[in-house]
Formats: sequence, structure tokens, C-alpha cells
Amino acid sequence: MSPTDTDTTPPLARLGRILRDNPIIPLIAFLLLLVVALEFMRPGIVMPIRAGREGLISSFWLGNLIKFAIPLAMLAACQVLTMLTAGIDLSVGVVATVAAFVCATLSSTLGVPQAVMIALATGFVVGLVNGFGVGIVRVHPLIMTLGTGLIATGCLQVYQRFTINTGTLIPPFLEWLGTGRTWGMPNGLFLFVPFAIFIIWLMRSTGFGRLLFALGSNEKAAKLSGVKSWQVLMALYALSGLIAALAGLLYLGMIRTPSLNLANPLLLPSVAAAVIGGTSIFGGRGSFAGAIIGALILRVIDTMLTLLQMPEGARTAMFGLIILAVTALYVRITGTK
Amino acid sequence: MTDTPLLDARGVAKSYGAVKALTGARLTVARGEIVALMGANGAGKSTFVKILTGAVRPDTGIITIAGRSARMGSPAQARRAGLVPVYQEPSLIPDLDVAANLRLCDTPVAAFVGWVADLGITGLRLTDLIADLPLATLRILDLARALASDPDVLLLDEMTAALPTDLVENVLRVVRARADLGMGVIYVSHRFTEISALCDRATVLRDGRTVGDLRIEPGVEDRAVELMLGEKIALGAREGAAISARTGTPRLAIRNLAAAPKLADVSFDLHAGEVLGVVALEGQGQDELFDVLAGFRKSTAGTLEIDGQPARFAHPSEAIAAGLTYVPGNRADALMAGRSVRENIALPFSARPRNWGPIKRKMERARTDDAIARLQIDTRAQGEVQRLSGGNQQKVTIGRWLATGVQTLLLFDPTRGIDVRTKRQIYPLVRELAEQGAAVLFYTSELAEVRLACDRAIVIFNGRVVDIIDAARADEPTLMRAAYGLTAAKGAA
Amino acid sequence: MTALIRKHAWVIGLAVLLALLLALTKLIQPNFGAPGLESLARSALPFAFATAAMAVVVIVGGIDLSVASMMAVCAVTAAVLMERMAGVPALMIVLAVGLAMGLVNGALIVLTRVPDIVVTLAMLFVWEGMALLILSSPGGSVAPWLSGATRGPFLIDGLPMALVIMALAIAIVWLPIRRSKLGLAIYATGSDPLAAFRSGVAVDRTKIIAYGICGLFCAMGGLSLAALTGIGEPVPGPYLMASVAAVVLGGVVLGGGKGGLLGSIIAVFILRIIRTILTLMAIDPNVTTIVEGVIMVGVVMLGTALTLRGARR
Amino acid sequence: DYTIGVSNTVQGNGWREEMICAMRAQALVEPDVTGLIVAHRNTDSAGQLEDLNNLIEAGVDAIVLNPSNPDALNSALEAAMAAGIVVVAVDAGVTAEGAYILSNNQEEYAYLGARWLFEQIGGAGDVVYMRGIAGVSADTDRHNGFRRALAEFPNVNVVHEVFTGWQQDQGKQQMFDFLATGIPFDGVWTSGIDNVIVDAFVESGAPLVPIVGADNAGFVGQLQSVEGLAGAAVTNPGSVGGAGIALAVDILNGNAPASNVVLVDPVLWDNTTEDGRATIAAAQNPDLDPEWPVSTQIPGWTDYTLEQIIACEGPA
Ligand SMILES: Nc1ncnc2c1ncn2[C@@H]1O[C@H](COP(=O)(O)OP(=O)(O)OP(=O)(O)O)[C@@H](O)[C@H]1O
Ligand SMILES: Nc1ncnc2c1ncn2[C@@H]1O[C@H](COP(=O)(O)OP(=O)(O)OP(=O)(O)O)[C@@H](O)[C@H]1O
Ligand SMILES: [Mg+2]
Ligand SMILES: [Mg+2]
Repeated sequence: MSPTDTDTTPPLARLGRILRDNPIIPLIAFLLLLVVALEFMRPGIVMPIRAGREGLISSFWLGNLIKFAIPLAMLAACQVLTMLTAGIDLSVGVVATVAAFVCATLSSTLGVPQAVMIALATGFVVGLVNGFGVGIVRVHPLIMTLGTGLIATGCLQVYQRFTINTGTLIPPFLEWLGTGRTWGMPNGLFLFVPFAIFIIWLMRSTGFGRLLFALGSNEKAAKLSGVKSWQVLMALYALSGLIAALAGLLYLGMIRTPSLNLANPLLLPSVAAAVIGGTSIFGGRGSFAGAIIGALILRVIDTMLTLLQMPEGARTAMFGLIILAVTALYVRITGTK
Repeated sequence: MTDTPLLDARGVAKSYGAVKALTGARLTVARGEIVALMGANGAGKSTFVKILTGAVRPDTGIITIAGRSARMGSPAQARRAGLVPVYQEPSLIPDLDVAANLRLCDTPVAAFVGWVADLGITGLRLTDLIADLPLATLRILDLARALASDPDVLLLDEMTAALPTDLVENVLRVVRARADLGMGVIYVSHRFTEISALCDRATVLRDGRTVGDLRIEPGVEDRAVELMLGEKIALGAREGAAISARTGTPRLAIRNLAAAPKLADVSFDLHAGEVLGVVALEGQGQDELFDVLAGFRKSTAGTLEIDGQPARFAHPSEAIAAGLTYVPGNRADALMAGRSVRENIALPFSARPRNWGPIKRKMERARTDDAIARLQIDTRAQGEVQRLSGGNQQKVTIGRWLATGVQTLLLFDPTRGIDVRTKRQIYPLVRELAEQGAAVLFYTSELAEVRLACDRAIVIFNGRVVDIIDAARADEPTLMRAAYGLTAAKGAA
Repeated sequence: MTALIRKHAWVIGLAVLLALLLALTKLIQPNFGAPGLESLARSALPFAFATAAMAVVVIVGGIDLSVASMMAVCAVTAAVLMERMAGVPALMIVLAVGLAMGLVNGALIVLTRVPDIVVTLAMLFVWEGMALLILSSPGGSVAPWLSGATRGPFLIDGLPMALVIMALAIAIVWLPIRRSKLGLAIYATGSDPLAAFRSGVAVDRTKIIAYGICGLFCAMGGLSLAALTGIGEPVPGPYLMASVAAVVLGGVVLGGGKGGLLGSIIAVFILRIIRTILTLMAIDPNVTTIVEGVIMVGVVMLGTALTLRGARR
Repeated sequence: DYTIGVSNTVQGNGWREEMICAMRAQALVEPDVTGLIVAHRNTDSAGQLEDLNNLIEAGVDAIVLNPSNPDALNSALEAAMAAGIVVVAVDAGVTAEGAYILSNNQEEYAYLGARWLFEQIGGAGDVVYMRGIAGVSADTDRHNGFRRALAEFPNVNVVHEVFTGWQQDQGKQQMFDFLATGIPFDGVWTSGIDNVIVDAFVESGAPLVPIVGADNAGFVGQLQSVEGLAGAAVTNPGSVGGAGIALAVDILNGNAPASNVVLVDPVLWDNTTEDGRATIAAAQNPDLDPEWPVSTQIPGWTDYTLEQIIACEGPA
């Protein structure tokens, strides 16, 4: 049994191994494939183009793709982190919405900095409640976060009644982040790039990240090693709530309308993005880089389907089939689950 | 009887990606024959057993049963062909009760109940949930279920590794009796005593290949070890470990400790520099004792002093903070299967919130590499601990505490499923730790180990310490008698 | 006897809770009687089937996020077919369609090796699209006898027909399975797939069948939707999250192998009657959402705390 | 003294919230109404049946509902009327015999806006058609109106048809995608997801085309303030809910109208005519939640003040 007889393996098997060890590669390849397909479908879309009857517009499709993928990827970060511990956070959509709504309505009365702080604090608080339920009472995360999501929705409904006539204000720096562009790229990247680096660093190079993997792999082993899982889970879900609130603020800047279910539709896609990116819902395995690619893939699929002329039913069905095909292919290539 | 063997497998190969688990394995079993399947950790024994019983598909290989070639597509198919295994891990469904587990395999209940009784398990009800039963009982139920289906060939993969001595004896007796009635047995174990007591013949695997067949006869051990390891290794006795002076404040002073349900009243002292063996039959309270000391369970009575300070743990982290580190008996409890060897070893480093920040890579690498080297962990498949063989996994669980530094080490059957060579590495290592000032509490289900690793041993029976025996006197018959409660109870030290 | 009580403690607790809530309803609204029970049973009908469907797959160790979509497909199929053909054959076809959808879900999970939650998340969209393709806006019609079947009492006053249908339909499908080796295999697979495989269970086949049963229950749920409304609506209703909540509340453990259908169905009634109570008390509907969330989380927290306490002892 | 029950199946969108608040405010100012029970959540027709049955159980005197579907609720509505409960459907119709209907004319809503748009682009050209939720009655009704207008303008061509799900973020993304494809178009018809569409044009720097939306505060503001935007808002007052309450009280008091059906016809406000601009200017309410329709009252029907609907308080 020779351990490293790499030299004798046929090239194809070697390629297989490389793909298996770097699962991000096939994902990126798939993303590029989709983009090429899109360019085929609508020649010129990927390149800067003109729109309307007359004249060029400054909009790059790529910029838009990235712009709308950012909040999705941020919410996917919540899923990746919680899934590492075999959890899930189904409250992120609601939390993002609440943060956006709270921020927009309070900005006009309390001032922007206070509003942003309060908005982030609401996310943090919901996260703490999730952490309490999951970490201390040991409720299944699916149920816990579903429940807090419901409660938060109700609270938002009650709250909005007091703000019907307060007017809304989108903080200018959020508008700048959400709608502005620098060199054709969305300003959201100024928030997102440091964020992504932070999350990847957190997962790979910190003790906290280690413990997330540990809890998902074998909670008993972690306990045996002296880990108090409730501490980790509290911190994790609070962090997740905070991230969701941050994503909500960014989304507010992008959409510029604080609607009562602004970010709710991002919930299922955020789960899908995490999973397409190779995160296991059973815990112990996951990558945020993958989730970012997953979010981009979802957005490209969205665009393709928006542009295809077909009945809405077929469009919806196609969306599902493509998600399934991508993940199945991914699982086949990487041999993971 | 004919000359065609009951089971004949040859040319069996299996690769997992780049790792070749089996390259050319061969094995025959005749009617009434008990064949030991031997090999160092990672030699491919378990893979072979899994292939023979349809749990793993081989890449190549020819299997014939009573002269007819057979294809093992699934465990169910193998079962129908008369090949019934007891795998190393319990294969009973945790959330079903005993009766439902039997129905699942169409096991005749009456026969099963008979075997359970014969194997020495009492008080089992068919309505008991599997998840509530202790590991040793599960192993016996697995065996009884296999026996009840009246197999032609029984395959036992280290089934005695987790069993206390009394149950091992029962297993050996029952298996021998069945073989005498014509059943073929493949017996995987790392314990020479069992193999020489039970088996007729041994097939030795090395690096996935069958390297020899040996008749079991006196003195065969050395030859077997040579074949297994491809090198000579002395099966010598323990290298002169001085019994340390037991003076001063003990590291661990335990007085009248009790924990429901089994631990009734235990008192003893454990000094720094000492390896104290714990000997007990199944379920005498040793599990509870270790659980209490490790912070997994609260004691119901009695006191525990560490270096003269009273202590009481609500969580393992408190025990660890007090210097008590624990290697559990079941390695599945201790390991993160999908993570790397390094991460598994380094896990305790980041346990406390103050260590949640950036990982100190250099320190971590130095300490884990040191632990890996000291235990000689085979790290070829280090990317995921689950790809290591059982023995190497076991070493990782010990390595974790070597890396953090050892004050008081609680070892619960640490050589379970470890091959001879590795055992020979572990005993000196334990002694060395003691000599460097650690205190070690060492429960073992293999009585011979007391002499090889310990200074003295306490014997627990019925939740009480019934004897304290110095290593010099700790031959197996003495220990056995004490473990059965056949000596008068003595007070603690 | 005590062992039996301990084993079913959760279900018994739920039943007691339901009885208390019914009493509370009567207290709030003294007129609450047979018609109230009937409408309660009717409104519980689609939820009960969705929950039964979800329970089966959760027991086998999976989860099916596409239950609501499958119900929508079945509802529109029923409404479209019953406009054109006799009710009974149409009903059979709908059941077959549900079964087939479930089997497809299961087969995809087994074949692709993609986790259940992901496959069914994708299939949620596929079946939803399918429902829209069958009927692009609400319409069709349902055989009058089917609509009528869920109304009124059965034999005696106060025993709602809808309840009887629900109990019969679920019992006819589930009890024989539960008693058979297939039932054991389902629980075994959910509890520990590797051990089940080694015990000779055809794990993959069991999984596919469990998803098939789930689809069958979804078909019943879709039929009940069509029966209640008299038409088919292609947009999935709020049955996914509700069924997950009821299943967990009912004592089925996410992850598989534990629990049963009875507790889950009782949980459905508990969740329904809470809504009735809140409406009767004229509670602000926004507060109602909060109360529902709190109750869901609170009961599960309480249950988890109790079982953990029990396990520690 | 009457207790009125309210049933609604969409939660969290500005239009429906305004409808509920209008109901509360109107119930508050009606002297005969002492109780209001509101069932207001996201659900389907079966869920609305449940709510209706619960309201019947609660012993209300009248039910005002926004039906999820015209045909699906008949069993409960008939049971209600058999129990002597007055039934008023607002916003959309129901087919139950004897129920009163006070409805925004959805078909007319779409027709009016579409016709204006097609005329605006000169009777020929390409338009983007942004619908609501696939498979929902209101969307189907509007689709019929849109098609009616389309039939009158054979030279108008729909280049993109898409469902926004009545969701702001989705609509905005879709518009960005359309702009990015470079396929030219001359006008946009929206089913009420309107202000984000204007934003998408402005943010991407694309030249504006005529846009039709609803009378939501945000869009109405844009019609006045966005440079170069030619657009029209079609009224679709959420306050129809308040009118429903008023109608129910009238019926309870024995003043039933002659016909069971009262259609509230929509009005179109464009910013391309002098009249339209004046109406739009008068309708401005910058403090109002941008998703709320600015037509917070229906003259002749509702009696509450702006403060009362904003307070959103009903009788205890
Ligand atoms: N799924 C797998 N993936 C990678 N490597 C594997 C896999 N299964 C087995 N191996 C490798 O095959 C070799 C043989 O394993 P096997 O379990 O048969 O050894 P063993 O003789 O049972 O060892 P032990 O005595 O430690 O249990 C090991 O080196 C192991 O690393
Ligand atoms: N699913 C799997 N994935 C990876 N490797 C596996 C898997 N199953 C088995 N193996 C490999 O097969 C071998 C079996 O290990 P196992 O613990 O069963 O062996 P064993 O013979 O009991 O060894 P020991 O004597 O050390 O206890 C290991 O070497 C492991 O690497
Ligand atoms: Mg082995
Ligand atoms: Mg082993």
C-alpha cells in the first residue's frame, strides 16, 4: 500500500482528484459556463451595452450581477456559519427586513447613526434569542429560528403601524453603498470584500471558527475537549443576526424602499447558495467562498430565466431543476455530500 | 465432509481513491474451523470483513461459498448466503427496541433470547431501547443476533475489544461450541491470548495482502508479529518501571464517591508519578467513576480532592481546568470524523472563549507534530480522521492530551483495538508521562495490561473498591478472582 | 403501564393540552359547539395531511420542503380533471400523481446523493411551476360530492365528518405500513442508516418509498384543498412551515427515527385551535403572529427542556 | 351595536395595510360599531375559509373580506349569510349569492393604464409588462384588462413579460436585467411595483421611458419630482376597505343599496397634462409610507380623517 503513487495515476483521475480537493474550481467553471450561455442567449449582455431607443448607458451587467449577489451572499454567510454546527438560520430574511425597515423609519426621526445602531441591535437581539434557544434550551435550530422569524414578523407588523406617517429616509451612505458605482463595480463591494475576508478568516484561522466545525462534526468530542457549546452557539447566532441586519441595511440602500417583506424572498435562495457552494447541512463542512459563487450562480440563473420568454410555471420549474442539476453535478464531481 | 472449504476468497482488492486498502487478500475457512484474521492497524482486516459480508463492494476478487461462486451485493444477500458478521461498531438501530431490531433481520426471538442468556447478559428486556443499553451489552446482542440466524460462517471483527473479561470468556466459550458443531468462524482481534485460546489457524494480512497462514501452536506469537509487521519485535515484559514513592499530598484523593446508578462507594488516592490501574467486570461502576472525574456526571455522594483542594465539576471544561483530562472508551465520542488529524489534536486549544481569536499556527504545529511523533500516528490519511484505521484513530484521542500537556490522565481502555506494536508504544509512553510527574488512572479490559503499565490496581466490584493489588502481584488469576468479588473487601489506601 | 405512559408522555401531554384549549374555547365562547368543531376539523384537514406527509419523511431521516407545492399540483390536477371526468377516477389519478411526485423526490435524493433538504428545496420550485403550468390562474371545479364529503357530522352530532375522513385516510395508509417490516425499515433508516444497511435494510428503497408515502399524503392534502374551496389554486399555501412546526411539536425528532403521526396530528389541532381562540378573543392580528410564534417556540422549548431533564436522570 | 369581522389574506404590503387601517378607522367613526375582529395574515383560500368560520363562530354581525378568490369561499360565505351575517367583499368580487361587493375594478385598472401607455408611445412600439403574482385572481383580472388594451393597439408589442411577485426587490432586479440586455423598449406597465422601476432607470442612467404605476405615495412623488419622467398613476385605493365597513353598517341598518355590486372605478393621473399634474400635486403626501396609496379616503363612503387612518385604531 503505497501512500503517494500519484505519478502512476492516469491524468483524468488526477484531474478528478484536483477537482475534489479544490471544490471551488468546478463551481467557478460552472458559473463561467452559465455566463457564456447567457451571452449566447443575449449577445452583448455581458459587455457594456446600450439600452432604450437611444444611447449607451453606463450600466454593466456584471456590476448588477455582483450588486444583487452581495446581499444574498451575506445572508448565505449566516447559513454557512450556522450549518457548520449542523444548524440553520431561517430568521435571516425577516431580520434583514426588520433592520431595513427600522433603519428607514427611525432615520428621519432619530437621526441616521442612531437608526443604524438600533437596526443592527435588533438583528443582534434576535440572534441572541436564537442562540439562547438553540444553545441553552437545545431547541432544534430549524424550529427556533422559524419561531423567532415569526415573532419578529409580528413585531414588525405592530411597529409599522406607528410609523405610517413618519416618512422614511434612506441614509445617504447606504444609498451610496447600495446604488453607487466605482469603475463600473458596485460600491457594495467596499462593504462586502472586507466582510468576506473577515468571514473566511473567521472560519479558517480563528479558534471560534474551529469550534464551529467541531460542534458540527461531533459535539460530544467538543464537550470532552472542554468546549461549552452554549457559549459558541450564543455567539454564533448573535453574529448571524448581526450579519443579517447588516445585509438588510445594504439591501435597503439598494432597493430604496423599506417594504414589510423586503428581504424575505432572499431566505430560500440564501440556503440554496450555501448548499450549492458545498456547505453540508449536516455540519462540519462548508466554505464561504463557495457560497459566494453559489450566490452568483443563482443570480445568473435568475437573469437567464427573466430574459427567457416562457410561461411563468416553466420558468419556476426551470429554476428548481437548475439548482438541483448544479448541486448534483457538484456532489458527483467532489464526491462529497 | 468434502475438501471444498466453506468459504474461499482470493484476489480481493479494494482501493479508496489513492489508498489501497486491500491489494491481494486471500482467506479460506473450512467447516468447524476458527480462523484468526490478523494484521496491524490499517492492514485491511475490516475492509476484508466488510467485503465478505456485502457491506463494501470489492474492486476485484473471487468469493466462493461451498465451492460455488457468490456475489455479495448487500448485507442482506450475504446473510442469505450464510455469512453473518458482527462488525466492530454496533449495528443495531438505536431508536428501536430489541424486539424490533430482531424483526428487522428476521431473527428468531427464542434462539436469540437463548444466546443472550448463554452469553451471560441478564435482565435484558425485549422492550429495552437500544440507545439506553451499554456498549458491552450491544456487542453481545449483536453476537446473539448473528448466532440466532444460525450462520454457516460467522465473522467477528474485534468484537471483544470493548468487552470486559467475563464476557470475553463467554464469547470464546460459545464460539468454540458452535464451531465444534460445524460453523466456520473468522475472528479478527489484536489479542493474542484470545487467538491462541480460540483459533485453529491464523491468516495474516500486511498492507492489504495476505502474507501468511499459520497454525496456532505455542510460540506462534513471535512469528505472527513478524509477519504482521514485516519486522522483528520483542514481545518482552515491561521495562523496569520503578514504583514511585507514594508520599505527600495525593494528586487525586477520592473518598466515598458515589454516582447513580452503579457507583456505590469508592475511595482511593492517586499520586503524581503513579499509574493506577482500574480493573472491573462490565458495569461495576467504572463508567460512572470516569464520568464523574471527567465532569460528565455529577457525583451523588462523597468528595474529590485535587492536590488537597476539594473539587466538583459541572462540565468537562472544569475538570480540564483542574488538570483532569479524559480519553473515553468509545473513540467515536472523542473524534471529529470528518476533520484532520491536526484539528482533532488541537481541539482543546481553542475551547475557551479567550482562545477564540486567531490561531497560533506555529505553536499548534509544534505541539501536534510532537504528539503525532510520540504516538507514531500513521498520518497518510490525515486529511480526515475517519480514513485512519481504528488503531490510529485511537492514538489521536490520546495525542490530543499529549499536546495540551498532561497532569492527570484518565484513560478508559486506551488500547482497545490497537495492534501489538502500538500497544508496546503506549505502555512506555504512559510510564514516561508518569515519570514526568503525571498521575494516570488506567482502566483496562485486558487484565494482562495491569502488569505492563501500572504500579498498582484497584479492583471495583458492585460499585465498591474490593481490592488494591500491586503490579508485582497482579497476575491474571489474582485480578480475575478479585474482579469477581472473590476476595474479602479491603479498605482504601 | 408506567413505561407505556413514559414512552408516550409527549403525545399524552399534547392531548391534554388540546383538551384544555378546547375547554378554554368553550369558556371564551359559550356557543362553541358542534359547528365550531366541524369548522375546526375542516380547517385542519389540509394541515393534517401536510403534517402526516412531512412526518413520514422526517421519520425516515429526511425532510420535504416541497409538500405545499405538491399539494398545489394535486389540487389543480383534481380541479382540472373533475371538470372533465367522473370524480372517482379523477381522485384515483390525483392520488397516483401525488405518489409519483413523492417517488420522484425520493429517487432524486437517492440517485443524486444530494441532501434531502436541497433536493426538495429545488423540487419546491419544480412542482410549483408544474402547478402553474397545469392551471395558470385559480379555476376548475370539484365534484360536488367531494366538497360535500367534508361537511357535516358523521353519524352523531359533534363528530365532524372531516375528522373521520382525516383519521380514516391517514390510518388506512399508515397503520398497515407502521405494522409491517416496511415501517420498521423506515424507522431504522431514520435512526441510523449505516446500521440499518448492515441489518439488511434496503436503505435507498425504503427512503424512496417513504417519500412516495409523503407524496400520497400530499395528494390527499391537495384533494382536501380542492374539496374545501371547490376550485384549484396553483399557488402553494402556507403548509410547509406549518407542517414542520406541527411535526416537531408532535414529538417527531428532526433527524429521524423517533416519534409518530398521532402526536403530529394532535399538534395540528393545537395550532389550529390557538388561531380560533385568538380570533374569538379579537386579538390584534399582528399580535396573533407574535403569539403563534411564542407558543411554537415556547412549547418546543418546554418539551426539549423536559426531555433533557428526563435524559439526565 | 354591531361587531364586524374582517378577513384578509395578504400581510405586509402597503396596500393591504392601508385597507386594514381604513377598515379600523371607519369602524371607529361609525357610531353603531362596537367591535371589530380582524383576521389578517398571509394564507390561501383554505386559510381564509378557516378565518371566516372562526369569525362566524365569534358571532359577528357582518363580515367584510378581501377575498383571495371569487369562487373558493362560497361554503363559508353561504353559511355566514344563512346565519344572518351580512357579507361584503371589497377589492375583488365573490360569486356567493347574496353577498355585497364593493370592488376596485381590476380589469379597468389595467386597461386604463395600458391604454394611456400605448397612446403615449404613439400607438406603436415595444413595452415591458410587469405583472403581479402568477396564479392569483387579481393578477388574472388585470391581465384581461391589459390584453383588452393590447387588442386595441395592434402595433404594440410586449418584449418582456415578467411576474414581480409584487415584490420590490424582485421588480428592481428584473428591470436591471432588462436594461442590461440592450433590447430596446418604449414603455413600462407595472402592476403596482412602480417606484423601484423608476429608480432602476435613474440609477443605471438609462433614458427614461413612459411608466405606468399605481397611486402609491412613492410613485406619485416621483411623478412630480423625477426629471424627464412621463408617467401615470392609476388609482387603486386601499381605502376601499373603509368603504366596505360603511356599506356593511348601512346594510345592517336597513339601508341596503339597490344593487349587490358597487364597482369603484379607477382614475388615471398622468403628469403629461395640466389637469393630471394638478391632481398629482394635490395628492402628494411625502410623509406617508411610500407603499401606501395616497388616496386614503373615498369621498362619499369613508368618514374618517387622515389622522384617524394613520393612527390605525379600531373600536376596542
Ligand atoms: N473509505 C476509505 N477511504 C480512504 N482510505 C480507506 C478507506 N477505507 C479504508 N481505507 C484505508 O485502507 C486501509 C485498510 O483499512 P482497514 O480498515 O481494512 O484496516 P484494518 O486492518 O481494519 O485496521 P485496524 O486494525 O486499525 O482496524 C487503511 O490504511 C485505511 O486508511
Ligand atoms: N467510510 C469510510 N471512509 C474512509 N475510510 C474508511 C471508511 N470505512 C472504513 N474505512 C477505513 O477502513 C479501515 C477500517 O477501520 P476499522 O476501525 O474498522 O478497522 P479495524 O480492523 O477495526 O482496526 P483496529 O484494529 O485498529 O481497530 C480504516 O483504516 C479506515 O481508514
Ligand atoms: Mg479494522
Ligand atoms: Mg479497529
